[in-house]
Amino acid sequence: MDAKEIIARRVAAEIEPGTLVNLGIGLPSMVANYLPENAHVFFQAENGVVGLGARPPEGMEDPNLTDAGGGFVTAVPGAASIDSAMSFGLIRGGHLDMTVLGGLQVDAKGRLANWIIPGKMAPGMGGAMDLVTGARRVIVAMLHTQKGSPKIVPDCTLPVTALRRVDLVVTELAVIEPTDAGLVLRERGPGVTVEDIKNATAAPLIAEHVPPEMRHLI
Amino acid sequence: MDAKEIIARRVAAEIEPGTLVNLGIGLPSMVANYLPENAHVFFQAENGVVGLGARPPEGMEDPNLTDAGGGFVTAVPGAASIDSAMSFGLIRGGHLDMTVLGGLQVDAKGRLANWIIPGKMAPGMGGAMDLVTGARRVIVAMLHTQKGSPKIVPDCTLPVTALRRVDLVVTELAVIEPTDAGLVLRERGPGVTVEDIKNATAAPLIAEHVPPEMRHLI
Amino acid sequence: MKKAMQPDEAAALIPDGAVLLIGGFMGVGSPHRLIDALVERGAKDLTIVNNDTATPEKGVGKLVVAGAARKVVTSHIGLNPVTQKKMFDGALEVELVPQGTLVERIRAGGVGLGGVLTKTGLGTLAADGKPTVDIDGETWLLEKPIRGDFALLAAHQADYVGNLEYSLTAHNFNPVMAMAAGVVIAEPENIVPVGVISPDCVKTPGVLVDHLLARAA
Amino acid sequence: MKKAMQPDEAAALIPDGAVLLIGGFMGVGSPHRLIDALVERGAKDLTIVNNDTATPEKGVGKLVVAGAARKVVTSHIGLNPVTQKKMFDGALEVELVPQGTLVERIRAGGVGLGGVLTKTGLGTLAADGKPTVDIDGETWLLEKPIRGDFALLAAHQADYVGNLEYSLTAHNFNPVMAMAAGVVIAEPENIVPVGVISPDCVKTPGVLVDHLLARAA
Repeated sequence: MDAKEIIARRVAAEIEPGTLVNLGIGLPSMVANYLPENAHVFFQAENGVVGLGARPPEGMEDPNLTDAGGGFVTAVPGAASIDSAMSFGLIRGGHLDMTVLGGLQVDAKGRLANWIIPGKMAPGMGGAMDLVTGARRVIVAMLHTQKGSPKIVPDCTLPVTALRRVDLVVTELAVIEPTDAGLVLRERGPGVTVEDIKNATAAPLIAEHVPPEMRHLI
Repeated sequence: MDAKEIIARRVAAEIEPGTLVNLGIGLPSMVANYLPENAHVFFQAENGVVGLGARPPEGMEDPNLTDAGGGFVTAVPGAASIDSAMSFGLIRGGHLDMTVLGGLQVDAKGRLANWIIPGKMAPGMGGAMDLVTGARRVIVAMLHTQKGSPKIVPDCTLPVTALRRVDLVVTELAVIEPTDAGLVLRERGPGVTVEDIKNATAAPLIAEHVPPEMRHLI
Repeated sequence: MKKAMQPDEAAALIPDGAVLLIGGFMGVGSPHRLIDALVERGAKDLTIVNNDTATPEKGVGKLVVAGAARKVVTSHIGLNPVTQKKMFDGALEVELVPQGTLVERIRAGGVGLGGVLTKTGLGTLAADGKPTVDIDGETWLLEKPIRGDFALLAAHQADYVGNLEYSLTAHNFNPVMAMAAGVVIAEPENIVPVGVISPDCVKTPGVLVDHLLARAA
Repeated sequence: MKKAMQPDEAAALIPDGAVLLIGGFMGVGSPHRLIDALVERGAKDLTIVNNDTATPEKGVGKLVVAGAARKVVTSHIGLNPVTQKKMFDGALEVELVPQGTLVERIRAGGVGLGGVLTKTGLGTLAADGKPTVDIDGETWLLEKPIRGDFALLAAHQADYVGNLEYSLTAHNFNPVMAMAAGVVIAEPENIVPVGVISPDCVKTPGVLVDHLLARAA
């Protein structure tokens, strides 16, 4: 299992039946592949649909039905078209149960940076600031390090996406829960030691006992 | 021609082709009866339709299609259903070309009072405050006096509906335009003298010459 | 998927003292069977947010007549003399709100905005005691968001996911109220299997709706 | 009734320097023929308000590549390297706005509200230089309304009154932009006779639309 698959499978286990979930583009969008049949989850694509479905068969694409990354998708039975005002009304209004987003950095206070590297790369925040501010639960799904450098840092050196503390950070090495006390190590990746995780993390980690390996990776 | 018919016919002449118009309940709603065929006007009912049509034939009413007074109506070809947010978005956003409203009082500053008589009658403002504030043009259609008492007064003694100066006041006796200088008498009712109008009006009226009788009452 | 319930089951979910957003305009687009069930179960001390209190025999008016309401937040009570009488007698608190402001306050509550900045009501009794905000030299009235414990909606057609369609002037406050309450109960005229309603026809996504009333027998 | 026009006639209405609201999300639901006509006529100094600048080959991206824009107000430029290069080179002003804030600012401009009070962006670069408002002890960011000289919309189907229907994820910013510009030009995939679209299917009432583009030949 490669790093991204570990992350996607672990995040999938966080998704509750009957909820409304928004998956960011890239790695977070892989989460949908690992849900059980009949998970009864509605995925929101913030560009305009509640009830996002899988990619359509070749030749059956509709140019008016894409995900937030611009890729062709389908709509599940019971889907609803929504305009951008309704889409962000759902997000900002607390109607979105969970968002899963990628990250450039997460810091000891649980703040996420994921929209700009000043002077170098400025994709823009898109819907990320609304999602982190408004979703009931925010999960960051990202590789633990970027070219060997820790992405979990004492203080974000990149501009933050929101002041709000994210609820969970899932990497290939660890499941980490930001709390009032700091970043608590909840689970280890497959075959990974606490020492491995601490070595790859620049922010202090709280691990009172040896946490279990990740659940639900079958 | 009775007083209300004079008023309704005169207001009808103010309505431009291709515009969006909201008629208040009661006397203002009579205006629609005196428009020429092919007037190309869309009437908004603020309860939820652009393109209000006439009363349906007996037995052909739809309980889901009424005007703001709760009376059964039809929808013209090209009508659109709107919810209350869109309806008042049109009104407040400056998309409504004209509203015609009834009045309890209009004062020398052109301010309208039409929603409450404190301690005695409190129907509530409904959409009137939004209409007077937001419509591009506000016409007050009312009888000139109430049981002999002038309704056009120096200063509203009843709570005003908005600070905005209305654009025109049409009664059975006169057409009056509130301006920076005060209330200007533009037209006289059929067979009415300036003296008659001044006697029935408590606010000062500006009438530099004898204004013409009302136009378009054929 | 939601199992459709009977009006009395729905009314039993709603405790006395709750804040209810109730759709409808002069009773058109109001959830009549839910209202009747609330009257029947003898609900008390409700705060009711609604465009108007209709007439004594119709819509929200019935709840006022039955004495179920402690307070109404509304834009118009002119066609319900019982509301006016109770207000003048001090038996019912009435907060009159301009209609466009009322719907935007509910929308703000539903979509996570901090308030509504409007010109409507400035310089009138409707602005009494309310803050204003100056923006680039212009003054705006700040009106606060409204949310309900429950929203009671009427819809034209639903599916069992809870997606709602509305008809003509029966839309009114329903789509906005669907976003602004802890628990949303919809009373559709008709319910169809999931997948039958085109996504483009859905005005309220089913994820917003908690309970559906079964069709009238 | 509106007479449908050709893209070049529509582009001729739009002067250099105009502020344009342009529908679309990654080019989906963008008025592609209008955009091509603007590129063709060599429009200059435009301010473009749009969700994103798509890709260099698609949607609003083409206007950026053609040098038609002086400024873009947008939430995302990540898939258009030309936008990023021009921004870093100082050849294009880019105002980045959170997506939900962007759509509400346009809505506020369209429905006559004085601004948007949101939590989104508080404590981030997106709040730099912007006022905040304290309401009952909570701090909200005040974001100002946006209006355009023109709104250029894509629609699924129109009638000759100008009523618009949208399809699936091609709704996005179009219905909101339809309310917020001096002149609204819609590019529908199809146009049908008046009376054919059910009032309940209309998402943008025709009274908001000034001009319709004829169907593609």
